[in-house]
Amino acid sequence: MTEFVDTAAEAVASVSNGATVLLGGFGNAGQPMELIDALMESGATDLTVVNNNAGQADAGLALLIKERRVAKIICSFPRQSDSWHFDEAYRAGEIELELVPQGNLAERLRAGGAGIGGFFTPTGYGTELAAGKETREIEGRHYVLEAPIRGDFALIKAYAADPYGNLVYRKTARNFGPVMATAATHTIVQVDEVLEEALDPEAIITPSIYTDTIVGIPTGSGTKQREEREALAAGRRKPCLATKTAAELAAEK
Amino acid sequence: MTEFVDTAAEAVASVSNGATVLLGGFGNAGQPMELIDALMESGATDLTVVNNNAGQADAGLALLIKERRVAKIICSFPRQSDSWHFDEAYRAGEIELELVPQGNLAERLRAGGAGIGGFFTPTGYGTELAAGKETREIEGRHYVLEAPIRGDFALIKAYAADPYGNLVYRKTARNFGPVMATAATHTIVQVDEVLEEALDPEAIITPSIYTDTIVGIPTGSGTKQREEREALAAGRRKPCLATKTAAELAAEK
Amino acid sequence: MSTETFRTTETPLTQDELAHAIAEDIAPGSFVNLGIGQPTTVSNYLSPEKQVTLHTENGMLGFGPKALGEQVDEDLINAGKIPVTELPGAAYFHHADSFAMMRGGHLDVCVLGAYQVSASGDLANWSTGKPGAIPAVGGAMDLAIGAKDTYVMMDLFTKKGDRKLLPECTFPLTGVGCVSRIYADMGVFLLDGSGIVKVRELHGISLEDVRDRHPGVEFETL
Amino acid sequence: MSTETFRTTETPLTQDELAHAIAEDIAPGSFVNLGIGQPTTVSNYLSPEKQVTLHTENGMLGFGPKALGEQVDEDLINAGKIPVTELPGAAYFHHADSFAMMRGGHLDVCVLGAYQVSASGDLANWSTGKPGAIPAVGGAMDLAIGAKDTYVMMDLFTKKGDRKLLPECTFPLTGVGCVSRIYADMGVFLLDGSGIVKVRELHGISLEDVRDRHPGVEFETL
Repeated sequence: MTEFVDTAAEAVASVSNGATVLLGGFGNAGQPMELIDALMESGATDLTVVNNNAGQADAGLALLIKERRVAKIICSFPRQSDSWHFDEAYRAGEIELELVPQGNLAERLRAGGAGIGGFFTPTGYGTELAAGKETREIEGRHYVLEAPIRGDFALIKAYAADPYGNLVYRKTARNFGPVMATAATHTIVQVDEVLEEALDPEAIITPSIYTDTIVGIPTGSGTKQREEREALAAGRRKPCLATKTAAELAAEK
Repeated sequence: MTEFVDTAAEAVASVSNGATVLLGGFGNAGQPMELIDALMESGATDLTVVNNNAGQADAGLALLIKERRVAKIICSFPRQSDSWHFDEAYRAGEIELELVPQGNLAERLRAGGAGIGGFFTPTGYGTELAAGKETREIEGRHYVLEAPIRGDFALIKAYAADPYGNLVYRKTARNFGPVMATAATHTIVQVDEVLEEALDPEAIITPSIYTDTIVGIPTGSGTKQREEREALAAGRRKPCLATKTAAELAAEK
Repeated sequence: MSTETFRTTETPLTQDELAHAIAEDIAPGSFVNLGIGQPTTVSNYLSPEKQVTLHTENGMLGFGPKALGEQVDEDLINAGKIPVTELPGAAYFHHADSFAMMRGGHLDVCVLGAYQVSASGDLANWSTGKPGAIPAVGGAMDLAIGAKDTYVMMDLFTKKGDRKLLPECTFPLTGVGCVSRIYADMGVFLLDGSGIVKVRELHGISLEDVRDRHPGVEFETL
Repeated sequence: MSTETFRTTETPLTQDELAHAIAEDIAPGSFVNLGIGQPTTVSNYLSPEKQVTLHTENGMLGFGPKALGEQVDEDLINAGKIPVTELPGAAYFHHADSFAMMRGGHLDVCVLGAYQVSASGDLANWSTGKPGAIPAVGGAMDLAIGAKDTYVMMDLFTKKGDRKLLPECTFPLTGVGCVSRIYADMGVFLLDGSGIVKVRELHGISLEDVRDRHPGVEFETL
């Protein structure tokens, strides 16, 4: 049954040393920044972290890495212009890196949540990221066997939760959230809005069975969503809607 | 690009002899009855059909089987009280049956649509439906290797399509539709409503990339959906909402 | 929750009493799949306060009782193809997601009927292996292995008096080592994969009789 | 659609001309993924009448140009983490569904940059294999194998004058035999896995020079 808590600190209180933690987000979209900050405060260490990246600048995951609280990271794209804390830890040999193509990362998490023991993927075949892995030719195409990933905890950001614990997301902030929610023993969610009514059963992205702990934390997502809602209610176009095509914009230059 | 046609006959006109056809539906819910009737009329034969069942009574798939137009069926539950046409064809050795546990059927279709070459599933391990299949112990659990299923065509029923070819479904009529849409080279959809506006991008279940041919055919689903919409608009409860719990109903007896 | 001490009554449980007993053992807030047929009756004893959510493998969490009158909607059915109702908080999803939910071990309890169960928890409930019969498996094999706990609801003996709890199943298997509890008219038995059957309750039968009628099966009381 | 006959011009194509040429070759109604960087500029030449739908692997079909002013929404970004806009008919989905769409071969065209391409269509675009460099692959390997056609957009030679089309890639591979066309400043080359490179267009270079500067690679004109 989903529990609702009041603070990010309470939400992450059960994350223990040595845990495998799935962190949602792609860039800033869908990144559970306030939960990660609380995890930082909690002191949990020796973590294995699964995330698309390996932290940026001086915030969130980057700080966890800076403090050497992450023993291992499983990700697709650690190196960025502002990934200096990861870069330093990696060069010092103080963090283990498992580099996984982004789609294999998503599919391994999906397999973890779906009870699949392993799957043959064409992605990465013949590359050094498949070195040492079992391969197989199936109907003329080459595949690599990949294993599921499961987490003890998932920390994700959704847009809204209903009182039953069902979730909806917002635009491309959805990204890894729904998959990670299925792949963790304990899924912790920060949402901009905790609703008083049930969500439309047809539009739910993450059913309540996958959510364990939810905390409401207003962020910029809420501001934008209210703007969008007001615009639509007033019969105006969505603010994020394109007004011109790329071709038109290019022609203007 | 998705094409919109006016009749079920046009929609299925391209289904050729010998094709593998994925048929949506679980019971009557989501069954593309009018498309199947049109397929019957089209004369296409020597088909391999993938469906959860093997036809019921004297309609739809059962008639295709009666006329010996189905050379092989891949399904989970052929035997029903009213599956007499399948029963007769099967006993006469005039239809090939591949029996697949329902969840493996769904996952094999999903793998077909997702470019997965094969996957290890725990379902069926140690049973006669896994006889002769590759097995593997992974982290203490036993799995069977299953292969993807793809179709030349999928015939499915959704609730509504927008002008771009995106789909939403209705309640448990969703079932196999979204998965089959991903697993076929050519996906043919019957919908109750062809909308004039774009669907909410957050609520789309099948994106337009998976739909090839759409035909609008009003059915009982549309009637129920309009009733539901009117009830909600008038501030009444949804007609399908439970008024009492099973425990309350049982206590009344 | 069950109190795990050995209990007995003089008479076998009725089907309703059995359904009630299973419902009592389902923890509040659980996500549960009730198999087609007799297991469905368990829902009659799940009080709303327990907030148990029912899953149906054709793509829904949070369905309510059988639909009546204007509630009937042919797009809203359970796995037994019976029209059901929707409860607030319900969610719909497609077949692959539904079985991923099951296979991934996210359901707390699944209650199934059985032809036979072995002492080590093997289940046979989809086929009696009769030659010439047309096979049909549906979701049985997925359900068998798809919950944290798989409970079997059955009579301890067939109408002909044959035992259904065996050293090894003789009918084709549905799943291997998957059953954790048997709720039978004559008793409740806990299976842990060791092959030793723990007897939690007996109803209208003595432990001695249970042992006599199940040669080759080892029983222990709690 | 391209007319498949051999063509030449006197001067190499500019980057904009190259983007235009690729856009011209994308069929109306296509679903397309444009890689980060230079390939993104192809969208500047996709006229709305063509109804080409753009996919971004972080979970969206139907995004529009870069967001400006009040359009900017940090929850709406492309794979390059640039804020973009939404077009009518757009759809959002999660990461596993997004990559399933790609891996399952549902995209018509993917346009990528490259460090190197081999005559048999191997692609190297994620790592130069420099010792001590921190590796990062992102979606490169998924994109490489994830469309019906993978087009590479690149200069034919590096700034230092090294060739990028080789008998075999020397940098770590992104994908094997996955590239079907190279759109380069100096020409358009079709690869079919045979190892023989079909030359469709040459710009500012002669066929003889192409052959001279690519020892070990076999070229044929269309």
